[in-house]
Amino acid sequence: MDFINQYLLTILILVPVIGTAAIIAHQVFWKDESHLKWLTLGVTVITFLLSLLLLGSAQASANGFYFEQNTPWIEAIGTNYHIGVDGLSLWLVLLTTFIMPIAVISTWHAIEKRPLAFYAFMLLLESAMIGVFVSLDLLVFYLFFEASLVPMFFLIGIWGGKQRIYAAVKFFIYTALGSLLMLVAIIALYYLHLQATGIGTFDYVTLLGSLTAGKLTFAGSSAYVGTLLFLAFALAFSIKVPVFPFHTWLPDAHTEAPTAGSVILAAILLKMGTYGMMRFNFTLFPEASRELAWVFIILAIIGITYGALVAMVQPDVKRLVAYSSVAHMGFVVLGMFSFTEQGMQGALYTMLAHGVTTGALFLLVGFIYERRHTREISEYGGLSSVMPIYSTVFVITAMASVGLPFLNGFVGEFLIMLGMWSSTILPGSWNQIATMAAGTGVIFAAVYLLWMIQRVFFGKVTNEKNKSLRDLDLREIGLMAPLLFLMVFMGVYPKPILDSSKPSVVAIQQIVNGETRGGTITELNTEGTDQQ
Amino acid sequence: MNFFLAELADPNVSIPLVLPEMLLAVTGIIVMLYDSLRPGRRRVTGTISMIGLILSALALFSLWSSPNPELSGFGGMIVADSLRMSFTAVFLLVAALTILISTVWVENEKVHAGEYHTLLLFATVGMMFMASGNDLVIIFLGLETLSIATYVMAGMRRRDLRSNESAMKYFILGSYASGFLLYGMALVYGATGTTNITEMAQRIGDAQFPALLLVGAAMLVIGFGFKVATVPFHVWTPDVYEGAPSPVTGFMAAGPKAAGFASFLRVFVLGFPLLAGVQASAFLHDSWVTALTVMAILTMTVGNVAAIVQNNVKRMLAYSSIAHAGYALVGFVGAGVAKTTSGRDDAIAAVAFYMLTYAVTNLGAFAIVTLVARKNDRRTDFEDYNGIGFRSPVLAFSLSLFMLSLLGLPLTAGFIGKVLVFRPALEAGSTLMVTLVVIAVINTAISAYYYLRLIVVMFFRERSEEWVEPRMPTALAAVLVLTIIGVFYFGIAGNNVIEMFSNYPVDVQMR
Amino acid sequence: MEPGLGSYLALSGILFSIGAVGVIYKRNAIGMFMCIELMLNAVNLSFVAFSRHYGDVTGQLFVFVVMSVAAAEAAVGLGIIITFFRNRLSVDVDDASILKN
Amino acid sequence: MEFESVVQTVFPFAVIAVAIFLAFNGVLMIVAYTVLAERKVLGWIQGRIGPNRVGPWGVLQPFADLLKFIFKEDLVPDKSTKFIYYLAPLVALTAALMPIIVYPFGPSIKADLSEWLPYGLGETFSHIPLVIADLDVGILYVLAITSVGVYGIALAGWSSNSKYSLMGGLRSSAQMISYELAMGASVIGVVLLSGTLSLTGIIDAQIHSPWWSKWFIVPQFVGFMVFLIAAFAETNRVPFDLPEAETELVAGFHTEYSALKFALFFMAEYVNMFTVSVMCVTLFLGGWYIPGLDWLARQTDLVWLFGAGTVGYAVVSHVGFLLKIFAFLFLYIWIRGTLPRFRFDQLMNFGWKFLLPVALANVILTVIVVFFWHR
Amino acid sequence: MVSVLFFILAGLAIACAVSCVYHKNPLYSAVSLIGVFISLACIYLTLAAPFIAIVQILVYAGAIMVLVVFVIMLLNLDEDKPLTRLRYLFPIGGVLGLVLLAQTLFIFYAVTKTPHTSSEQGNVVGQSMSIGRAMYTEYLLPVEIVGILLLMAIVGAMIMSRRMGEPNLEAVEGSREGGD
Repeated sequence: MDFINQYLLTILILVPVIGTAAIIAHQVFWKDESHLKWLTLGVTVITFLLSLLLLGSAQASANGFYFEQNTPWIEAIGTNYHIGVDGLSLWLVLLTTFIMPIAVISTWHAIEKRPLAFYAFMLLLESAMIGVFVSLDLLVFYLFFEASLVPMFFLIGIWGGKQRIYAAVKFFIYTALGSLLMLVAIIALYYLHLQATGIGTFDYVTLLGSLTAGKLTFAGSSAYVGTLLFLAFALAFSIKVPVFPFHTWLPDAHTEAPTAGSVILAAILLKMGTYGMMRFNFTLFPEASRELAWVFIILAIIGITYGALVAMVQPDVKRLVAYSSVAHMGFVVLGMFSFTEQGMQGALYTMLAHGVTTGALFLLVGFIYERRHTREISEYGGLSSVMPIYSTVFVITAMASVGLPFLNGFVGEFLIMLGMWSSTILPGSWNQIATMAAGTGVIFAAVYLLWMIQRVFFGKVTNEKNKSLRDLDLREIGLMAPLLFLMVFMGVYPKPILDSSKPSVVAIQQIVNGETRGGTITELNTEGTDQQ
Repeated sequence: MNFFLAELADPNVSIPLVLPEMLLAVTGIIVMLYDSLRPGRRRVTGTISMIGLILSALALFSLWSSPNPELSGFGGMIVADSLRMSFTAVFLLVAALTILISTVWVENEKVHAGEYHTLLLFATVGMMFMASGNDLVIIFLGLETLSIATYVMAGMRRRDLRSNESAMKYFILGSYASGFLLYGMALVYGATGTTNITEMAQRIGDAQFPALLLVGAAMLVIGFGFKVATVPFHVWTPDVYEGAPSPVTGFMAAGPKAAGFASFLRVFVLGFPLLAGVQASAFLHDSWVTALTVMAILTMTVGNVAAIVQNNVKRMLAYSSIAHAGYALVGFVGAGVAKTTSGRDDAIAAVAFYMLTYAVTNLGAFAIVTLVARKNDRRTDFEDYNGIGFRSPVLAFSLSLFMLSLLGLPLTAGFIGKVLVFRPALEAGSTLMVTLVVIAVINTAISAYYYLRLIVVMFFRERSEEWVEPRMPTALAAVLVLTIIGVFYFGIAGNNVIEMFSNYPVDVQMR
Repeated sequence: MEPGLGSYLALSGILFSIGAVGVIYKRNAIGMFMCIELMLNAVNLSFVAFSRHYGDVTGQLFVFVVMSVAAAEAAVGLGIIITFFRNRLSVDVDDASILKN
Repeated sequence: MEFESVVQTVFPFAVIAVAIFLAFNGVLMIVAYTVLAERKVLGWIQGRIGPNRVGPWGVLQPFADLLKFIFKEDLVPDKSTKFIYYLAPLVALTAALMPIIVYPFGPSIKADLSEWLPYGLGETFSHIPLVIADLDVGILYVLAITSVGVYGIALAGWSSNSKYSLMGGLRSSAQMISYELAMGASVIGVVLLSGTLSLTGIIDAQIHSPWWSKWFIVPQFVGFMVFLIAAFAETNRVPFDLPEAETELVAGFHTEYSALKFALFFMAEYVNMFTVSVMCVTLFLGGWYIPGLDWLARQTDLVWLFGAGTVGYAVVSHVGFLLKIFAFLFLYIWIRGTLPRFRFDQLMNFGWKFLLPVALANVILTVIVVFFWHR
Repeated sequence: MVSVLFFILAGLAIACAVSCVYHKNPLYSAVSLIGVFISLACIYLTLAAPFIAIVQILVYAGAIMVLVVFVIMLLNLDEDKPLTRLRYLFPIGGVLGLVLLAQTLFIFYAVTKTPHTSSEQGNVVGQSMSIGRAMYTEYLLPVEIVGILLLMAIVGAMIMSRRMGEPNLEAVEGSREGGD
């Protein structure tokens, strides 16, 4: 057990890779494609079970991270293989390992073409995503961040819809461009640290330590350097989130991706952006974050409104859900940039909730698509009478997405609004105005989802083809059950998650608000653990 | 009788210093003789060549690891520093891989293998001299040896008009460039009165005609720029690369380019350094750094943008090689602006490592291009790769891997290479350098488009015509295994190599 | 009275310019090749002038090397041109356009 | 400027100019009579009489020929490339004549002319070398100029716009290029032995050689043979006169040439013969050097007349020199009268696959011997 | 005296060079080029470099240009066709020429403005003995490399000019309309 505890994160990253090797070996030696999904499911479930160990007791290391591992990697570059989790990343890792088996099951009958490659890419993707959330070395983070692109690229490109090539390439290039600029910023940080302290490092914890200790500052004449670096990081993450003007890849990618791809994309990949902003932008460049917060708040509000408005006029269900993602991620960004405890907690919570809910929505869209091979809203109507279970599940999920109280969407959005309202980041009453502007987004969300539900599920069955549709089978219900459970559970009992993430979020919040100048992150994190 | 036999009997010779080059040259001659006695035995000549390369590599490593090395010999014409060692290792690797890749081609085209191997070995000798020469004479000779061999290699498919044309264009433009290079050398010699690079660097301060130094440096930039294919001296590259036989193209992109960089680096970074308190050197240094920065920016941008619109894979790879020359130039400029000797040496090692990663990746890609192209290099368009992804998964996934490495995705060799070459420029920290790196990065993103295109074509499109998977000969399989391992090894565990490249603690300047 | 170093260099430069421009204006490969030889000769003149100026044999040795190289280049280059001609019956560079430029 | 310095500057040039004039005319006279001799000798060999109408025994025949060439109608082919067509014969003859300036015709004469020549010119002419220019790189000079001679033929062949000329020109240039290599290689042995590239230096080296190798033909017999054969090819003489093979190519490169232009080619050919003979003699047969002459003079108390450095010595040596050359010229004619012609591929094969390897082997052998000899 | 000689030879060289570029007939160009080479050889003599002067004639005029003339004759080249394509090369060439000429002026100006005295040594380094000594002692390595280079060039030339069969017609038809 000690061994597992010590290397738990590495094991989590490696299990899917080993699984990939295993399924390739299996295919090479036995040439039986029907076993592949079982094997993959097995691997993802094992990963999920292993990841549950993260919740168990473990000693935080001196700098506040659990399950930390730090070994030199490429010394010539000065990078270390440094990984660890804290309250922020822990839940995102769990979300990842949780969504993966569900995504695999969702493909049970959908993937007929090249299953081996499909499952191999799925597993590689999982490994990369876990890597992103646990890396504490900037270069390693970048590495996983980029590595997650390739499997997704293939998933969209090979198994996607009609416009898949366009969507895949667009997805890749958008993300790559942003992240490459981040790479420049990362290397620049290395040298800034080298100049300031004589030690070049990519290590997040060390960098943060130097920053909080004041050894490395972006004040005064080098302030613009800090701003530039901030922007480089922020661009990479904004594209990933996506924040409003950089969002155009998202509808294409979501729409064209296979169901499992959309689920992963919406549930996990988007969170990389918000996670990265919170983890790196806020802590490494607090001044710049505060200075430029207004930009992101405005963009977030535009994103919320625009996402909702455009979602309203989408004729395609999947596209509609995709635009709803833009709106929801806008909320997350808004919450983060409120720089209040509630706002940031809410942002994290919304990230998790959105992962579950939107994942579920995409799954549901996938179910109907498998039956009818169309996603046009106009093709449907009156499904509630034909597919009662499906309709029920859909409506519940949609309500969760809208943010109905006692479902998971509500908690996060409420906290965000609260946080923004009480924020002081914008001058005067602009904070409240921003909150209200965001609030209209909630109303729009209700409008477009309800309108869609009304058109699809209620009324008479207008289309002959829909009359003979099967309702959900056992596998599908089994697939939705944990998601529904989580929606409700998270909606009524958010405390465990919020409690465990609080110290980390508070630490970040204090850094970004400049309250820890002179102190060290170490102290803060230990305080956090004590509270827990 | 007025002889000077006493001097002749004891000339200024240090054999161990040129042992790698010598062994390879002797191998070349053996191959040539064997081929003239028993023509057409490609396996034998290939084996002899490989043995020669391995022996040469052994000699190199013994030189590299010798405890108290001889630092220079032949009156300072040959040096043993990290620049020479690391680049020579790259050349040997390139030559060995090229021989393996060529087996298919040699068989298909009924080329005289012995002669081909001879030329390849001599070309490698030329490249090695370009890296080891610390004198303009040696560099020029090495360059010409290399060039002449490559002209012929480019035109070896003599019945094919594309190959003819490639050879002719390469010959004309290559010699044209040599002319400029030579003029530069003459002027630099005229300015300082020496052709030895170490002495040259020392004499910059009291050069008799400092003005000539500037003009000479400009001419040298043109000449070397041609050889490493930087914009605006790149015009020959696409045509030549497209027309030359695929294995030769791979070789040209990997070997001669690296060799060009080796000499280019030596002449500029070590030959025209920034000397404290010497105004002439400051002006010269500033000028060439600025010129190369501009050239790097142009090279990357033009290479990448032009690559996007290509419909031929070899042509695309040609433009990609131009772009990569641009990235390597970033490291070059970084070496130029390095503030410390160790920083400079690290930057040089970075460029060497970059060329190593590029060579491995590129040769891997060309191995597959050769295989797919079939006889006469017929199938080299993007269309010919349509939908072969799952029909020949090994080929397609390897090629995708190479494309991703060229793109510089993490975990591949290309990533570490890029990080290494961008670093020194960022270290300098000036606005110009940061701009340069940012442009390089944006270019990387642009390059994603055409690298991905090949993957898109292979995996995402359907094949309309029939596709017969080409038979994979053992030698080519070996190349693929080696290059794939190389791509991952350098990408994940390249630390040893990088340290080896930068850790030969010999500093020509400070001797 | 002897002409100074400058005059020799000027002559060398002028010849080099003529050669360099000639390569661009010439339309056939052999003409281009000849202009390149002209350039090399111009450079040789510079080398010899400098060699004389510094009283250093290096320059003349360089010239010797350049001449050897030029001979080697000529042998190979003319071989290439002949091959090209045999296949195409023209050495006009404008005809060399299978590879699009 | 003072008169004195003007004289000091101009007078040596004048002397050289006169010397050149004399040498050229001498050579041309020899050439003219070689032509006559050729016709006579060939006549005898073939049982004919040869020219005997103009002057006694046909002595004035060359001048008659010259007149004929001058007054003949000059035909220029219609589509020929005029400039080059006119240039070619000039190039051929110039290239043939130019080596004359480095020939050592005889030993240098010690003379005390200070009474005769004012302004210190006597000092300048205290040694009168019987060579116009004692170049440091004499052998290379001769080889270089000879190689330029190819142009005359090649250009003539090309510019005539006639396929016979073209073929003849091509063949001839190919042949000359091929055999130049063997020729150059065969000379290296001599250069190695003497350690200099200067022709006078080589003669000097032969003078100072041990008694058994007073002429380099002894240690360098192989080189001599190769040189001789290559010389025949270089001058396009039988049995290597393929470029002018009447049966195949009419008259080869000069098919379209007539009158004076033809005469120039004609002269060039014979001057070339003379040149290679001189080279042969200088390199392998001691040049003007007659072994034992100086020794004989000392033994017989005739040092004042025939000792080294005297005019008598020079005259005797020069005569010996001429005799050696005539012997070679006779050899040319003799061989022309007796041997048939090669086929073109035979000729090329012979040059590349036999003569060149032999010459190279000779060089390597000489290098080894010289190296160990001096150890 | 030498100065006058130099200017005559320089004028000749430049005139021949211009004519080499100007003439459309390759053989005229070749002949002009030979003129340049010979003028340069004479100029080398004025620079006290007799060895280089002779080698210049031997190698350039006697070997390389013979080869060129030979090839021109063998291929029986016609005059250049007038420019049809690539007209943009004219301005490029013009600009390049101007830049190079400006550079030449700059060099001339820089060298003549800088006070300098030529080394006394300059008059003897050109002797064949001095060059020979350098070649086999100090510069042994370059000379050896030249050997390798020439060997390789022989192999290369042999490969390129060996007898061969018909050209690959597929490539001709595939990418070219009409014949010559």
